[in-house]
Amino acid sequence: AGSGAAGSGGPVKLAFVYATSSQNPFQEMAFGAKAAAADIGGVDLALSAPTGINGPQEVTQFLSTIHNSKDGVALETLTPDLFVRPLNQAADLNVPVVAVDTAPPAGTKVGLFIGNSNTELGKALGEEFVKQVPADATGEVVLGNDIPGLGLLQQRLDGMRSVIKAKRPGLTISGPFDSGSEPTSNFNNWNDIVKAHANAIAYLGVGAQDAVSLALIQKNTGRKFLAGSCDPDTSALQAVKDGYVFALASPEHWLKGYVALRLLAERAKSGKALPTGWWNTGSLVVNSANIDQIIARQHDEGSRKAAFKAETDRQLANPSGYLRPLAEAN
Amino acid sequence: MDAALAATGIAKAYGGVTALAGADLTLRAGSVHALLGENGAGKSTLIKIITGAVFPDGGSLLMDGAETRFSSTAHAAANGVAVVSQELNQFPDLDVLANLFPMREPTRGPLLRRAEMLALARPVLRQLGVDVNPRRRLGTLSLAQRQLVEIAKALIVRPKVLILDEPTSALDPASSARLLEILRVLRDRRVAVVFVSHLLEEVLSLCDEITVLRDGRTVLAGRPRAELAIGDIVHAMLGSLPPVATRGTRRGVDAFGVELVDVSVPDRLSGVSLGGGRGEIVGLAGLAGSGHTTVLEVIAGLRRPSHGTVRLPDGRAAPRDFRAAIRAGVALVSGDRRRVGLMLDKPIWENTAQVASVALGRGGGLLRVGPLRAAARELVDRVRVRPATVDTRAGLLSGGNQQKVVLAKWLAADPSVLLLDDPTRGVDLGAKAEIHALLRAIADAGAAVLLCSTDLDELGAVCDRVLVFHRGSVCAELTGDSIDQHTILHTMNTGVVEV
Amino acid sequence: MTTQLHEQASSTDDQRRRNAVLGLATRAVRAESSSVLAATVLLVLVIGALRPAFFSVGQLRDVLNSSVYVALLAAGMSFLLSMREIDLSVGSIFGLSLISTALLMRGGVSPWLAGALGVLLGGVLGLVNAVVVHYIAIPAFVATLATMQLYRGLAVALGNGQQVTGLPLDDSFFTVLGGTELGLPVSVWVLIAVTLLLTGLLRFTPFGYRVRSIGSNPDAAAFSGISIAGTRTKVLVLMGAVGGLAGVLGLAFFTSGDPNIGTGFELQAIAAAVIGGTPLRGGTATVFGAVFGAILLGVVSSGLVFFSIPANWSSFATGLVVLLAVAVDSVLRSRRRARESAFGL
Amino acid sequence: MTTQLHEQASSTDDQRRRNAVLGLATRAVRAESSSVLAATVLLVLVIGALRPAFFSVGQLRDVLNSSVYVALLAAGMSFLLSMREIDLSVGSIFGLSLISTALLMRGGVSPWLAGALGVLLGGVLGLVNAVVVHYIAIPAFVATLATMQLYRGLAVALGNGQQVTGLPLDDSFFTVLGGTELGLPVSVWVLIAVTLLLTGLLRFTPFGYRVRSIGSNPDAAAFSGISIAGTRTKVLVLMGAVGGLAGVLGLAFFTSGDPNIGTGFELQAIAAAVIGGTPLRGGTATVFGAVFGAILLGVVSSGLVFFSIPANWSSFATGLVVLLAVAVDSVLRSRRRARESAFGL
Ligand SMILES: Nc1ncnc2c1ncn2[C@@H]1O[C@H](COP(=O)(O)OP(=O)(O)OP(=O)(O)O)[C@@H](O)[C@H]1O
Ligand SMILES: Nc1ncnc2c1ncn2[C@@H]1O[C@H](COP(=O)(O)OP(=O)(O)OP(=O)(O)O)[C@@H](O)[C@H]1O
Ligand SMILES: [Mg+2]
Ligand SMILES: [Mg+2]
Repeated sequence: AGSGAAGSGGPVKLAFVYATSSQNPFQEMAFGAKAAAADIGGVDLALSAPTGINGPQEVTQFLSTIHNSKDGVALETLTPDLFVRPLNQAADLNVPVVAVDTAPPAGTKVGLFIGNSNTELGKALGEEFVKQVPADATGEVVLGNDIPGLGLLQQRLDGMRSVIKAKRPGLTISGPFDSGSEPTSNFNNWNDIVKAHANAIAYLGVGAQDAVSLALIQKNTGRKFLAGSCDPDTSALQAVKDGYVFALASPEHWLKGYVALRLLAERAKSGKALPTGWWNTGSLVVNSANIDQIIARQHDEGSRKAAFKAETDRQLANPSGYLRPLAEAN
Repeated sequence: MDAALAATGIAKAYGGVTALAGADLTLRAGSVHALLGENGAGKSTLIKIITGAVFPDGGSLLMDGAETRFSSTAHAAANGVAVVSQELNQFPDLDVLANLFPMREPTRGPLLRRAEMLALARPVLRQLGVDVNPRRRLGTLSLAQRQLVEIAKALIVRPKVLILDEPTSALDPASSARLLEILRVLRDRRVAVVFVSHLLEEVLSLCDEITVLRDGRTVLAGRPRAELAIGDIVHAMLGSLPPVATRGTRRGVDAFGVELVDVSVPDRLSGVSLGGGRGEIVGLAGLAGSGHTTVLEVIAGLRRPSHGTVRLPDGRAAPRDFRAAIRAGVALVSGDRRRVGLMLDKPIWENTAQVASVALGRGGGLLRVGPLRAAARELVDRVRVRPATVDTRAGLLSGGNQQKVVLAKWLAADPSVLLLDDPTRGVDLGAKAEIHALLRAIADAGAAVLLCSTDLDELGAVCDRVLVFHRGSVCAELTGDSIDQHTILHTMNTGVVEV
Repeated sequence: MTTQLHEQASSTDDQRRRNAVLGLATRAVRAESSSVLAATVLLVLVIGALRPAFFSVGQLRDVLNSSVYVALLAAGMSFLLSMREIDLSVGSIFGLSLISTALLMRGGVSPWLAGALGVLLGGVLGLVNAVVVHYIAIPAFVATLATMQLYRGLAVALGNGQQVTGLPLDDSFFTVLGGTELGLPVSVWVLIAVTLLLTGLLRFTPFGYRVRSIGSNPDAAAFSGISIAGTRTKVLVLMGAVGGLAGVLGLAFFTSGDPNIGTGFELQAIAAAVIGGTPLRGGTATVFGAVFGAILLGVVSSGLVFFSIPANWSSFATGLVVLLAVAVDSVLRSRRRARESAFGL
Repeated sequence: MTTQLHEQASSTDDQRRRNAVLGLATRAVRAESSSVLAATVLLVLVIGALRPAFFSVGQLRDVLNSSVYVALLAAGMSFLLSMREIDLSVGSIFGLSLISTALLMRGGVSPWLAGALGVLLGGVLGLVNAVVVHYIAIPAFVATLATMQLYRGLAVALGNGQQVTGLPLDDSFFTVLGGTELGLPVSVWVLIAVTLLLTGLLRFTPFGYRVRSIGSNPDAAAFSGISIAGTRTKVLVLMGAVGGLAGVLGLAFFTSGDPNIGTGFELQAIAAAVIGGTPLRGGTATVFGAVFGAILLGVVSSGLVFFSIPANWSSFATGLVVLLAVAVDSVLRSRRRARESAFGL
């Protein structure tokens, strides 16, 4: 990307464009972005997102953003492949762009991707699950997918499946089935899946809502089974705390937003060039061991910022420790 | 006698169109008041203003001597002024009973009292000869039945002032007679009745006073019937002498036209054979349900006969669906103009183009507004629509003029078989005569014309032959001088010709 | 002829009296759209035959329970459709009422009072819709499309984009409303009550007549002195209150508030009402039909789960089964429609 | 009186001739819903005044470009609405055509041929809708609600739930259709062409008159010999083909196929058509209005980005601005409506 805007006086104009304003994971990233902007100071940060997940509309908003926030844009999207032309357009306008959460599509000049590995995330949940069952366990494990057709959820599922297959060959894996993203349909679908696969030993999802629904089912029916999922929404954390969910694999969304904006802001303020490659911010398994700590961390924006400070300082002090070639992103 | 209701100096303009320019109407209890005038004279508008459906631009309304203004027809009805409007204001999806009590349903607490509604409605419906289950959906009723329901709705109010805007235009003679009888009874009960009709004989047989409107003005104000001769009334309405209706010289049937051979339709027609030659106007008469309109439906392909054959002028069997029939040259003019005739929200020219240019695509693949409007202007002149602008939306025309537009849209298709079901419903005296002349001209040009009409005079005035139906078959064929109202009426009621 | 007519009339009378006993019941069932009920039952039987696990009391109860929210919205929607109006904001009203009630509870308001306020809020949101429609003079479709986003936005903003948890789950509000009585979930009992109430309102009160009159012929309604704006306002408020009630029931069952809850319910509710036999062109409505329509959709989505459809094919399968179910309904219905063929002079 | 009438007629004639030059243009603009255009322009001016960055050529071009898909769907939808029908499957037709075209290309079909097949596929999907509506005899609303899921499901299943990438982006298909000519994106030129074509179809052909006739009074249309089923089939196929075209253009721009693309477009398209001045009750339509309606919605969602609205409030703000824009449109429109008193209908 082009030269920095250092020394231009007024606040630098940055933006964070993300998939939807109404779901928690994306909001976490936005919180992170806000925190980074506040830490640097003198940043005019615009946050935009469609109300629901809507790729084309996000493209529209991104295109507006590159006209408005010329000092840099962090783009978080679930449909990166729609952004080939828009990203090239940003490059033409010399607006630096950082891809967040999903790797930039081929054919674009975006050099920096900040995200966790969703395959790793799935594997982490898989490992956590494996700890719950003996090596010779037999039976059925049921997988669910909130949004069929969404690449990163598929990666999580693939990661999970590979671990279970390798380490617990006695188990049969069913699904993934459509578990639905809207809360009531997610509950209804899981409720039916649990009954249709009544003998399964575990039900694993890849979205926060899955944990919420699986906990409620256990509460309602009094039946206990192994349930695990990803993303640390408030009520999903509560489900872990209540003991209905053995673990949540958290992609640490907040970190992604923070690091992305921090790097963009520094570039804009001081002309420090953006690194290139895939910056893996890592992930975290939330289970009974750390649940109280995480719930405290997720209390509000301030508590998040405080809790993540050590981690962000660590990562920003040593970029090369987290950077890998872009092509390895998964 | 005191005036029960007096409207003075009522004015109303719609945009540039003046509907009323200072009209007066004074009604007395115990008197039937005929309100007459050409199509578009302003009768319906005056009535809408009196009953609160439309706000006047000027004028005043006195009821029992006190200045009044109704905010709605419901308000008027609550004050004893009931109206049977010309364009049926009904709810086709609701049942008959619900249609009888809009805004005045009897209730107990929050609930309707259907039983009481039924008890109130039964006698009125019976009196009017409406034999339908009050729980039937109104939309499934025939136009005549719906008209009677509309009348029943007004009668149920037990009004002090009853205003009927062309209540008989869709009714067969028996129903009309029944209604007139009811009105006579109401007159004796000291109800003030306003009666609008284009059937002069009917009006004159009943009314006590006459008001005539012309171009929105009262030109004859509440004169006693006895003082007036028909000629005076017509002169007042038209501003000229009435056109003389002539049957025209009957031409020989020069060619084969439509033909039904041994046609049966379950429950409707049993083994009917009849023919209508090109150049001939054949009338079909009968009581409601006797099957005469079914003949039109069969020819038009709206109904499939279970037996028998139907032939069109080209000698081929009539198509079995409606669109093919139209393409083969059949036209079907219905008196139920608002339901099946017109697009009320569209200008006249779009309505007149609907069959020939739009449905049949005769204007080619590209339709230009200019030529369509020009064609419409010609048609509008032919059937005498007023105002003669083709850009007026059809819904804004007076009732009679709407009917003329329906006729015009079918004339545009240049039919070889013209089927008419009450084609002059609500059309005024002068225009009716001209339409009759027009029908004759169309026949002379080689079309076969079949006419059903509730107006038996009309059959007499234009038909070369009249076929009378009784219970699904033709019971008599009347020709020449034997075609008169009395003979037709007797025959359709009894099934035999008077000797 | 008069005699003949009288004879006919009195024979009709006789018949009517004879049928009076059975009449009301059969008429009620027929008027209230038996075809969609039959299609639903058929669907349940077919699924049950193929997957016996589906055919358990618990499962059927769950299907009912999960259909409650859309069914309530559909019941309200049938009023709107029958007067040729539509409300796209119902899903958001559902969500916003749910979130607000949850926030009130978390803020310390007693749960039952919070629930009552939630229903009230729904009514107020409906009133806002009515005010917008009336004063901005735009079609309800556009107005509620905008308020759909507005209300959803409020639901997100009020909860600060987070789920609302930490509610007093031991309170009788949750145990009663989220519980079971006489073998059925309480929310199903509420649905039954609301269905009966709304059916009564639609069929046996002047208000119901007004609603259907307007849908049947708006011009005639205005001519008859029916206030279209007034009736529309009442119906929109009713719709809002029903949406609020659905939200409160939803909270009682789900025990936490998610700002996205109810997204897409508007289309499902309209679909349920239309499948149930309330046409978009207005004039008629059936609350029972709308509720059964929602249950039909619930059976489809629930039943499909028992066939282990891969996630990538689930949407396809859902569409297909909805189509089949509706086709069955249509076949059953067409026998009735044939009786009332309307094309003729 | 006859003289008077003639005078009136000929003066009208005179006037008509006098206005003939300007007449056509003004009439076209007025008929084609100037109010939504005015509201859009006003909105652009206001946003531009507050945030000058919005007021750049590039930005406005981007708004146009991103409105193309919904605008095309809205243009087709205006035909359907004007005959009192609706198609909820357009978003899925868009997505499925896009995905299928992408798969064809990846399968080695030449991109332009694949594009043509994509449009054709859209038409076929529309035909499927028509067949379902006709033979199952259900309202288009329900039929297309089911096919919406069906087609979406196919889009997901065909691509095996994955995005389709790896297309030959150097092909002229992508460089031309996704490129810019004479200062405007090619897809905008296509939109302009389609808008003119559909307007011509609607205003100057018997087909267009039939469509509006049916919407105005279906019974009268049937009684005039217009085939309702036949016309509906043609319109649904047209809608499908336009959806397919939108999908192909979308692919050319986005250069990859996402199975969930176009979700929710159906409501946006209907909203755009209604905002543009095509009422749900049928009888009239304006293709231009529908397109401007879509652009209005595009301006709202683009413009809001320029105001730093807190994320949690963005949905609320969107709803609010849509409401404001529509209110402006309504005010402008009502001045016109006042001129055409609405009584007598
Ligand atoms: N809403 C309206 N807008 C414009 N013009 C109208 C409207 N209503 C009526 N008119 C016009 O006012 C005039 C009087 O109409 P009105 O319906 O009162 O006539 P009428 O005497 O009842 O005729 P008919 O015998 O045909 O029923 C007509 O020229 C009609 O076109
Ligand atoms: N032998 C018969 N064949 C056919 N129809 C008969 C016979 N006897 C009596 N009918 C009566 O004729 C009725 C058919 O009415 P149809 O609609 O054909 O008449 P219509 O003249 O069109 O009436 P309307 O003027 O009300 O439209 C039946 O309801 C039936 O009662
Ligand atoms: Mg009149
Ligand atoms: Mg008949």
